[in-house]
Amino acid sequence: MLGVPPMLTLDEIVCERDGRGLFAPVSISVHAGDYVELMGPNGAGKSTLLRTLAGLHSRYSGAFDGVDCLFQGHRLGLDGLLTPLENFAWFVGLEDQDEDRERCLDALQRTGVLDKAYQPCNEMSAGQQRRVAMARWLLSSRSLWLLDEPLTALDASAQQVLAEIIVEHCQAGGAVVCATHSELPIAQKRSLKLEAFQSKADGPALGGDQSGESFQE
Amino acid sequence: MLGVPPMLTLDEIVCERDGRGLFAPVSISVHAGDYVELMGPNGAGKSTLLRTLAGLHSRYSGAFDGVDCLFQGHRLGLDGLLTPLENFAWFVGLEDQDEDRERCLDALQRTGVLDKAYQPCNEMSAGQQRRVAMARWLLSSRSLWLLDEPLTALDASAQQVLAEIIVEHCQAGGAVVCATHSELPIAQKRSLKLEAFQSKADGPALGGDQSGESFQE
Amino acid sequence: MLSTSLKRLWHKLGSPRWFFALTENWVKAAGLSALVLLLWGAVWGLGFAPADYQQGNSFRIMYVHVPAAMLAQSLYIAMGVAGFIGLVWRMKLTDVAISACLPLGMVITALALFSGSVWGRPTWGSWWEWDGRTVSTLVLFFLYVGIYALREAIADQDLRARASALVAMVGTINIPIIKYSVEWWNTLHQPASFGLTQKPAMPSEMWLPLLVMVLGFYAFAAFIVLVRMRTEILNREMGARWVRDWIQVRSER
Amino acid sequence: MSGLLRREWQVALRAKGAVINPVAFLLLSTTLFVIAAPDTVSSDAAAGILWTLVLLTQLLALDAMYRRDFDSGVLEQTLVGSQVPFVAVLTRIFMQWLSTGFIMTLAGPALGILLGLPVETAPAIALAMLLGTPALSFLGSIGASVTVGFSRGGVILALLVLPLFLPTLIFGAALVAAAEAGSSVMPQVYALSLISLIALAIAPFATLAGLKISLEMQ
Amino acid sequence: MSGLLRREWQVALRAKGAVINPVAFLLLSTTLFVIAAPDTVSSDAAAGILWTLVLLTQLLALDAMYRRDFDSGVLEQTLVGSQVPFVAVLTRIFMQWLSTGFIMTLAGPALGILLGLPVETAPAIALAMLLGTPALSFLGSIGASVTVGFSRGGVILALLVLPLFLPTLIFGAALVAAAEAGSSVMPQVYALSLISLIALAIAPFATLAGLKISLEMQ
Ligand code: HEM
Ligand SMILES: Nc1ncnc2c1ncn2[C@@H]1O[C@H](COP(=O)(O)OP(=O)(O)OP(=O)(O)O)[C@@H](O)[C@H]1O
Ligand SMILES: Nc1ncnc2c1ncn2[C@@H]1O[C@H](COP(=O)(O)OP(=O)(O)OP(=O)(O)O)[C@@H](O)[C@H]1O
Ligand SMILES: [Mg+2]
Ligand SMILES: [Mg+2]
Repeated sequence: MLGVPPMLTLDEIVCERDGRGLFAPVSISVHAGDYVELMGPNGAGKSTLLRTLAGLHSRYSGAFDGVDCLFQGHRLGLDGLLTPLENFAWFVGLEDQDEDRERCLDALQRTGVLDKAYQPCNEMSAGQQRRVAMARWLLSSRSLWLLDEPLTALDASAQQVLAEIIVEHCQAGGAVVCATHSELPIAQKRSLKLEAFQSKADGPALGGDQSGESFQE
Repeated sequence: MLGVPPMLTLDEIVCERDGRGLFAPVSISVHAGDYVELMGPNGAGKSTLLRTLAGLHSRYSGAFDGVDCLFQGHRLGLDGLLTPLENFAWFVGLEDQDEDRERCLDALQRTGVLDKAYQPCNEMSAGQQRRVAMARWLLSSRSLWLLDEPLTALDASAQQVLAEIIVEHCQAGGAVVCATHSELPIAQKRSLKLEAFQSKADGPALGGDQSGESFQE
Repeated sequence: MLSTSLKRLWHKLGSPRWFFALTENWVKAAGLSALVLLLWGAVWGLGFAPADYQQGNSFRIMYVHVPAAMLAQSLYIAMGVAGFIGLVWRMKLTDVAISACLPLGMVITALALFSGSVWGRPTWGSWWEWDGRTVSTLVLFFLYVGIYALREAIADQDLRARASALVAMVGTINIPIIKYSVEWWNTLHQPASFGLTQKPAMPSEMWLPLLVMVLGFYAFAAFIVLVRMRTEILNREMGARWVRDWIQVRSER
Repeated sequence: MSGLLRREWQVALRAKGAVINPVAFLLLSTTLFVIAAPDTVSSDAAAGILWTLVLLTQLLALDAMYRRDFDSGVLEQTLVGSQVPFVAVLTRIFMQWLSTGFIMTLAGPALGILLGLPVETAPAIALAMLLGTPALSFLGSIGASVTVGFSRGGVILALLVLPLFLPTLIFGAALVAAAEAGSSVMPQVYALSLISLIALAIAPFATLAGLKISLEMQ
Repeated sequence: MSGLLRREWQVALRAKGAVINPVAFLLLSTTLFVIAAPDTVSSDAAAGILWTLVLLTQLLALDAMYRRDFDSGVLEQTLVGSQVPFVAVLTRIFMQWLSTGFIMTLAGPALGILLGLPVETAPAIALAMLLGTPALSFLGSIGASVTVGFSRGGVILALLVLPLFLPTLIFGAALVAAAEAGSSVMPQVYALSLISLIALAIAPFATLAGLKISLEMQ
C-alpha cells in the first residue's frame, strides 16, 4: 500500500454546531481496502462528521481531503413514487453512466428485493427500502462509501448481506466509513471513536459569547 | 393471572394490503406483565400489524380487541420545533392529565437527555430524539405499549435503559408488544413470529365478508 | 338482536354479488326505455315541435341542454348519498356506484356547459355569460374534477373509496348553499338573461318533448351507471368463485 | 387540554413568521394587483378583489395546516389512544383561523382602502371577514386533512376547497358592497354566519375522518 | 443525463394530476375572480388580472418544487459526488416550467376570453406567457431552493419571489394591452425575452447554492 495516496485523510478535524466543537479533534487516513467503523455514543457527532466529509456540512475546523464519495444518510434518497429500477436509472444518470438493466436486477437479487423491482418504493417496508438503497451502492462507480447506521431496519439475513457487500467492496480496492452502534461481523476493521468533550465547557471556544445558545434557542 | 381479562387478544388476524393477506393468521392473548417480541423478516408485516392494533390500519381480516395503547412507530411523533418539555406538556394534554414538570425532568434524566430539556427536538441527533420519545413513555398512563423497532439509532447504554424501562413497565402490570430484529436483553419474553405465506397466491382471497370491520367500528 | 339482523340486511344490500344478481334485468329495462324515450323525444322535439317565435330553430338545443343540466346535478347528489351510506355502513358497493357516476357526471356536466354556450352564441351573442346557472354549473364541474383528481391520487382501493366518499358527501352538503348563493348573487349583479332566470312560458308541444327527453336522459344515465357498476364489480371480485361460475354460465349459453 | 392549546401557541410563535406571513402575502398580492391592473382600482370591484385574494392566501396557508404533524408522526399520536382527539382537532382549526383569518380581519380594512374602498366601509370589511373567514378555516381543514398524505397536495386541495369557498366569497363581497351603497348589510351578515355555523358543524368530524384516511396511506 | 430527464417525466406522470392541476387552479381562481368582481370584466383590466393569477398559480406550484426531494434525501444524492449536479438542477427547472408555465401558456388565451379579452388578442396572450413564464420558473426555483428547509416555507417563498416576478408581470400585461390597442408589441417582447434570459443565466447557480444551504440546515 506504500506510495498509494490515501482515499481520505482527516487532520485534526472538529465539526461544529452552534459555534461549538462536537468532539475532540480526530485524524485518520483511510486507504483503499480499509473498512473503518465510526463509533461513539448518541450525539457524539458521527452523522455530522459523515455529512461533513460528504460536503453537506461546512462548519468545521481542521481539514480533510478525499475522493468522490457515496453518501448514505438517515434519509435513503429513494424517490418514493418511482420503482427501484427507475430510481437506479436516475442514480446512474447522476454519475453520467447509462443504465444496465441486467446489473440493476442482479443488485436487487443480491439484496433480496428482486420481487419488488417494479413496485413504487413508498409501497415497501422500512427494511425493503433499505435493501433497495443497498442495491444501489453496487451500481455506483465511486470507491469511497460513507454509511450512516446502515443496519437500521435490516433483518438478520440482510445484515449478513450488508457485511458481505462491504467486504467485497473493500477487497475490490474501495474503502468504507460506517457509523454504527452494533458492530458488523467483519474481521478486518479499523475503528474510529468519537470522544465527546468531558463537559461542554471544554469545547474549543469559538466566540465564547455564544456558549449559552446551545441551551437557549 | 386467572380471571384477569387479557389486555390484548388477536384472533386469527391477517393484515391486508392491496387486497392480499401479508402473513399467516396469528392468534395470541397478551396479559398484564407480558413482554411480547414480534419477530419476522423484512416485509413480514410487523409494522402493519402494530399499526392495525393501534387503529391506524383498518384493512385486515380476523379480529382483535384491546385496551388503549401507546404507539411508537417509525416516526417518533415529536414536534421538531418544540423542546422535549413542551412536547411532553402537549402529550399529557392528549391524555387529559395536566403536566408535572418534575416527572418530565426525571424521565429525561432517566433516558440521559436531561441536558437537552430546553432545546428544540429537530436540533438533536437521531438517537437523542429516540431517547426523548422513550422518556415520553414514562409519562403515559396507558398500560399497553406497541413499539416498532425501538432500538433504532440507540447506542449501547440507551439500549440498556430501554430494556430496563420495558421490564419495569411489565412488572408494574403493563404489557409491551415490540417489533424488533435484534433481541432485547430481557429474560422473560414471549415471542410472536410472523410467517410469510409460501407464495403470494396463498393469500386469502377477499370475498364479500367484512368480518374485520365489526370490531373496527 | 334486532341490530345484528339489521346489520346482516345491510351487508346483504351491500354485497356486490347480491346486487349483481339483482340488476341482471334492470339493465335491459333501463337500456330499452332509454332507447325508446330518446328516439321518441328527439324525433318529436327536433322534427315536429314548432320553431320558437323568437329564436327560430336554435331553441331546439334545449332538448339536449336542459336534461343534461338537470342530470349533471342529480348525478353529483347521487354520489353524495352513496358516499354517506358508504361512510356510515362501510359498504363496498357504494364506491362502485361512485366510480360509475363520476365520469358520467363529468361528461354530462361538460355537455350542459357546451350545449349552453352553443345556445348562448345565438341568444346572448356570446359564448359565455356570467350568470347564476352558468356559474353553478361551472362550479359543479369543478367539484367533479376535484373528486376525480383525488381518486387519481390514491392508489389503494379501500382508501380511495373512503376519501372520495367523504369529499362527495361534504360537497353535496354544500351544493344547496352554493346554488342559493349563486342564484342570489346573480339577481344582484347580472341583468336577467333570457331563458335562464325565468322559465320561458312554452307551449305544451314544446315542453312535452322536453319532458320525454329528460326522462330519456335519466333512463340512459341509469343504464350507463348500472353497466359500469356491473363491470366494475366483475373486475373487483375477479378472484371470487361466483364470478367464475357466472362467466361459465355465460360462455355455455 | 390546556396543553394542546399551549402547544399550538408555541408552534405558531416558533415557526418563524407563521403569524405575520399571511398578512404579508395578502398585502403583497394586493399590491401586485394594483400594479398589474390599475384600472380595476375602482371602489366597486375592490371588495371582490380583496376577498379573492383572502381566499388564495387562506389556500396557501391551508396546505401547510397538517403537513408537519403528518410527517413528524405527531398526527399518529393525536389519534391513537388519545382521550380528546376531537378537542385536539378543534384546537388546531381554531389556531389556524387565529393565525390567518383573524389576522387578515385586522389587516382587511387597510387593504380595502389600498384598493380604493371609501374609509367608511372599514368596519363593514372587518365585520365581513370576521364572520366569513371561520368558514374558510373549517371547510379548508377538511380538504387539508384528506390531501395531507399526497406528495403534491397543494393543487388538489385547491380543487377541493375553492368551490366550497364560493358562497363565503359572494356574501363577503356583497356585504362590503352593500355597506358601500349604504343599504342594510343584515342579509349578508345572516348568510355569512349561517355558512360559518354549518361549516363548524361538519368540519371536526369530517377532518377526523380525513386524517384517519391520510394516516392509513403510509 | 437521459436518466435524469426520464425520471422527471416519470415523477410528473406518477404524481397524479401534477400536470393538469395548475391549469385547473388557474381556471378556478379566474372564475372566483369574475364572480367576486364582475364589474372588472372589462378588457382593459383583464390582462393584468390574468397575469396576477398566473403568478399566484406558479407560486403554489413552486412550493412543492423541491420539497419531496428534500424530505426523501434525493436532494442529498443529487449534490453529493454527482458528476452533473448542474444538469440535474436545470432538468428539474425545465420540467417545472413544462408542467406549469407551458401548460398555462396553452390555456392562457381561453382564460383571457373568459375574462373578456377580445378573441384577436389570443396570440398575443400566448406569446406573452410563452416568453414570460420561463422567468417565473427560473427565479421561483431560486426562492424554492432557499425555503425548502423551512417548516412553513409557503408564505416566506411568496415574500421572496413575488417581488422578483414584478417585471414579468408588468411587461406581460403590457404586451397584451398593446396588442389589444393595436400598437406594436416588440418592446414588450424584447423586455420579456431579456428578463427570461437573465433569469436563465443566474437561476442554476443560485439554485444550487440555495439547495446546499437548505441541506446544511439538517
Ligand atoms: C354555458 C351556458 C349555460 C349553462 C352552464 C346553463 C346551465 C343551466 C342549468 C344548470 C339549468 C337548470 C337545469 C335544472 O332545472 O335543473 C339550465 C336550464 C335551462 N337553460 Fe341553461 N345554461 C346555459 C346557457 C343557456 C342558454 C344560452 C339558454 C337559452 C337562451 C339556456 C336556456 C335554459 C332553459 C330554457 C332551461 C330550462 C328552464 C329552467 O329549468 O328553468 N341556457 N341551464
Ligand atoms: N404503503 C404501502 N403500500 C403498499 N404496500 C406496502 C406499504 N407498506 C408496506 N407494504 C407492504 O406490506 C408488507 C409489510 O410491510 P411492513 O412494513 O408491515 O413490514 P415489516 O415487517 O415492518 O418490515 P420491516 O422489518 O422492513 O419493517 C411489505 O411486503 C410491503 O411490501
Ligand atoms: N440540526 C441540528 N441543529 C443543531 N444541533 C444539532 C443538530 N443536529 C444535531 N445536533 C447536535 O449535534 C450533536 C451531534 O449530532 P449527530 O447527529 O452528529 O450525532 P450522532 O453521533 O449522529 O448521534 P446518533 O448516534 O444519535 O446519530 C448532537 O449533540 C446534537 O445535539
Ligand atoms: Mg446519527
Ligand atoms: Mg417495519
